[in-house]
Amino acid sequence: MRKISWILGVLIVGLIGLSGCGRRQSQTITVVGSTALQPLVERAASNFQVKNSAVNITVQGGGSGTGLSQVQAGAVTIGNSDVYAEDQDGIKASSLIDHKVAVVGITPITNKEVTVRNLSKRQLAQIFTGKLTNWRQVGGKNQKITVINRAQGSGIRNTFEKIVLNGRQPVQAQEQDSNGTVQKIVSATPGAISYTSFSYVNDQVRAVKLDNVSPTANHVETNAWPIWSYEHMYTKGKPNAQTQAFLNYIRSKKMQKELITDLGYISIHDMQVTRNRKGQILTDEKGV
Amino acid sequence: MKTYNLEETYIHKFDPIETPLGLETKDLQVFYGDNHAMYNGSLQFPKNAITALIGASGSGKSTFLRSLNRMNDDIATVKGKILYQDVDINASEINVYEMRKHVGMVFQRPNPFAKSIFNNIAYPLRKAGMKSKSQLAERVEKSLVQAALWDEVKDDLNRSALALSGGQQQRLCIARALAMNPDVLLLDEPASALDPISTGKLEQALYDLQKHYTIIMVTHSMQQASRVSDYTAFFHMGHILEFDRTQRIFTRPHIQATEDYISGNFG
Amino acid sequence: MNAKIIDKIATAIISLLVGVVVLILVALIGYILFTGLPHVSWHFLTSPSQAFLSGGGIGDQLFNSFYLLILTLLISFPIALGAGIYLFEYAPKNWVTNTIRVAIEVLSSLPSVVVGLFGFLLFVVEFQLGFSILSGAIALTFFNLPLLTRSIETSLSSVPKLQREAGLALGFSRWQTVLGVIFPEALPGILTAIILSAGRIFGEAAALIYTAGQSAPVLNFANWNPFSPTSPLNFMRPAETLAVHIWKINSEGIMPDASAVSAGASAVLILAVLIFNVSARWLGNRIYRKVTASK
Amino acid sequence: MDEIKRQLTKASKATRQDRYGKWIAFICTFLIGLLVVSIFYLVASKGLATFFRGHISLWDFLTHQDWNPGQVSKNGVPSVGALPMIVGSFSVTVLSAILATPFAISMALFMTEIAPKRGQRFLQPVIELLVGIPSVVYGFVGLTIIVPVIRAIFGGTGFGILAGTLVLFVMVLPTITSMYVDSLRAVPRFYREAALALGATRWQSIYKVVLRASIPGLLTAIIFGMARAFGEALAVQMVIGNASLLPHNLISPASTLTSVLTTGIGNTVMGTLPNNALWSLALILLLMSLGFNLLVRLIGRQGRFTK
Repeated sequence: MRKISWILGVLIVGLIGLSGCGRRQSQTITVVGSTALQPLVERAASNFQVKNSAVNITVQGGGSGTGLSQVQAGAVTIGNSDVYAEDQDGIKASSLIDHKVAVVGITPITNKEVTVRNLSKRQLAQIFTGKLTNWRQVGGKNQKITVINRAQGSGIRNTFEKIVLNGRQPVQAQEQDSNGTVQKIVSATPGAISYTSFSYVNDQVRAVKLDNVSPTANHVETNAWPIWSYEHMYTKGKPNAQTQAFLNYIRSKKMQKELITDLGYISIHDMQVTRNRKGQILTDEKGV
Repeated sequence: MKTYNLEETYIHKFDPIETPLGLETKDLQVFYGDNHAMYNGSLQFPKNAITALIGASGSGKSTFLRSLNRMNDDIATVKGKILYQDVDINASEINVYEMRKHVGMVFQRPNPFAKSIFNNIAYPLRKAGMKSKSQLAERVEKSLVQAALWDEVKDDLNRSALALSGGQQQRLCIARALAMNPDVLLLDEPASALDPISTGKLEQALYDLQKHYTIIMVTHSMQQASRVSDYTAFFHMGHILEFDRTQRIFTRPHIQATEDYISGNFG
Repeated sequence: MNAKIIDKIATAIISLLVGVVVLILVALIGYILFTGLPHVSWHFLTSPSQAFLSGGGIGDQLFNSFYLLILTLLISFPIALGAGIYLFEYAPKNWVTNTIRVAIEVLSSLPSVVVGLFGFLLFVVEFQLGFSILSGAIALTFFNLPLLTRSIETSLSSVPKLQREAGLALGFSRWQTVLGVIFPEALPGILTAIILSAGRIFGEAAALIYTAGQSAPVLNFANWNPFSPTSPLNFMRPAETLAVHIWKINSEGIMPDASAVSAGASAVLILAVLIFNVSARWLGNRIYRKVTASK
Repeated sequence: MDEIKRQLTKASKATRQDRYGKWIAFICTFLIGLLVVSIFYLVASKGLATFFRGHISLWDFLTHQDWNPGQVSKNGVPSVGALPMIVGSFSVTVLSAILATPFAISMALFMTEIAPKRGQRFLQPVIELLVGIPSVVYGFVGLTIIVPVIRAIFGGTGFGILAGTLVLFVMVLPTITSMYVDSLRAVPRFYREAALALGATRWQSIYKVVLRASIPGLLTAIIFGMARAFGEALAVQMVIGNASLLPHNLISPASTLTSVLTTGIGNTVMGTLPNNALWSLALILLLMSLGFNLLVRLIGRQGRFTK
């Protein structure tokens, strides 16, 4: 009995040591952060590694906050984030370099039984600040509005509050972190309203028009649909050659076309406007 | 319960030259925390004879017995001397595990290991360093024969010991203890859980064993004590009141308390 | 009232409550299997997952789940056994021991995300193990130890005291008595403890997100060199388990067949737990029979 | 004499084994102790930073109802009121333990006393299976079945403490049952036989002897069950509504310490107040769990005296 456990112990320790050595020989890029951005980067990484077999890329989630704090601490190579580093408490944005890799559109969604198809931006804001509490008040049937908000500090909520609420305090409501859960809860709860990225709109929920503009990629590209945000990949200081190559690969026209549209993101090359952190639209400048 | 003068005792003393001793205790005292459970335990156990310890429940006889191979170490404080071949085995520097190979013990309820009959005996032997298969088989057979169990189990030694009857299990436990070749064998009411037939077989086995072993047994049954033992000690409220030849104890005890106990007038 | 009638009523109530539980369980497991099994196919079980296309499988995740389980048990069982033995046999009965017991119980109420973050800060970042199966196994070990230790201690102490005395009286050391006499008899209880903790390992997601990671590099099952990053045996590679995969699909999955993959994966997970439990019990019983010679 | 004395005093394989064994066992326990201490240290150091470095008053933390650590409120400090979560965690944990205990006792008695063979063969695997179902699946089943049913019966949204309790009930049941089964098995056979021999019915023997003898085991089982309920996040989060509102009844959306913690931890940056506030929740959770533990032990001790 004891002998077996000794042997096992030695074996495990030995293997850790050996594989530790083995690991350090190849170039490793660790990417951590936003779960929304993860599938894209993961897919790009596996494509990239086919051509560059010397590079080993690990892509993990953990949330934007984790991504930013770990890249700042130097524990990972790239931090994925849905929010600007400047907007995140406790991050010294000056030490980080922002690489915008995609644009994501955000749309309000309601339960399918809700008859309201269109909301004005003002109405939407009033619903989320708790001023309007019944669908009748916005032309629907007599039904209580159940607001499902997103997690505090999440990128999507930051964007939504900045653009729709203009800094007003939202009503205390249910909060959910993930797009998938929100989608499920909205589809299961009568009178529910929430918001998700475009790619999570399916036949279980209904996307609502805003001031008669429908949530499509084309409308985002011209800023006709105003609720959208950038997806960021941050590096601490200038990235090394391999990392830069990987970032370039993600931002390349071919990659953006292939993967980003598949994933429901909007390519940064298709955007006809750019927007700065404060929300000002800059139409003249193209690219990032 | 009648009160007896606990100071009034009769403890027979042997001359060790004339009667070789298997074990001797000097002033053995046992404490469970603050509770003084055993007072003046000084007894001599003649070699190759059976000594019975009798007394009512709670008289301290089991406590005394369990102290002899230090099974009480974890739960009680034992003071005094236990002399085995002139070595005090109650001393702190004694290797209790080694000592217990010399002073074996069998308990009130049969407690065979959940292993086969063969392994019940062979496993401790192996652990004690006996490796040769033939030697093991030989020792298993010898001890089963000594415990008068061999004829009953010789055909299925690989059966689980738990499938045996209570009496067989108890004899197996004795065989297991004997296999370690102890000099002294302590038995704690070995027959209390057994039926009369099994008890008879057990007593027969003990009778044969006493030629080679110093046996000390606790028993509830005065008939058993008188049938099997050569010497008897009477315990009462943590005191040993009387110790002498069994024959003497059961015919002309020195102490009133003993007399009352064996005649059933007790309490 | 008549004692016999009370006896009948009590038995009836107990049976009723058991019936309710069984009904819930059968409905629950039935629901999962019923919605999931139609999506399970050989292709589903063996092919790698897809992030945003339909037709993805769960082959790598299934393997990772089992691999992580085995690795975790290899680390946590000896520690839990040692600690269980200490608490059972050697620990002095005083306030220190009681404090340890309370601490272990309180530890088991930590949310798994906290355990995960602890593992992340300590092992992934500080000890540079990276996102790896090993980090995940260590985090799950933390998570597992309290329950496993307590269950082992309980199983050991449920073996009659007489057995312990039998061993000691034969000149065994206490260690020998515990390992050679008490442990084999406590085996069925310990096995249950292992199976239960295996269930939690299979089902755990939050503790693994920060340690073993939630993405799975595609494995090459022809490569059995434990140092190669695509080798299934490498335990320094990040690995997504089945439960993490289910969590990921449900929270951020955007493949068109997300709900089908999730349902199928849940059904497979239940079956995997079942297969593991049955085989562990079979193996355990064989060992138990072998050491106890009972038929 | 010298020979025998030497033999009896020298160290043997057994003593060495015992010494090594004790050390090995002690090191294992020490490892667990070290683990406990370091996790507690991590949680405490981060959790206390809210009060020492973030200058949030502990009293406000425990009694205020607004949870918005990311933004500065009117009075100049972020609102960090954990009362709704404390109430939520407390309610779901206690309610699910109360609900699960009679079922767990019945299951365990059925498996050990009433129909050991059948019960063992059938119920044991079922219990073990239940443990292996991931939280997400529990949450999803709760969302699609329990929440609509509650909404249909009681109105409201269906999200709330009741839904959380029902989901947790199923999740803690296997833990309590299997641990209690172990302690019932540890009650010596002859206790029951003695009771039955005195002419007691099976129920009398169970009630008067077996249940009483196994009370400490039951309490340990309940503690571990509650611990599971405390620590569970993903499933509860989906059905309780996860709104940091003080629940006024069982069917209004509420939240637990764990659900808020799990939702927020990835979106905050370590070392900042919003992050530390979440660790404070974990600290509260540990302290509550400790409190429960001690309370249950106290009850257990009293129960033993009245026996």
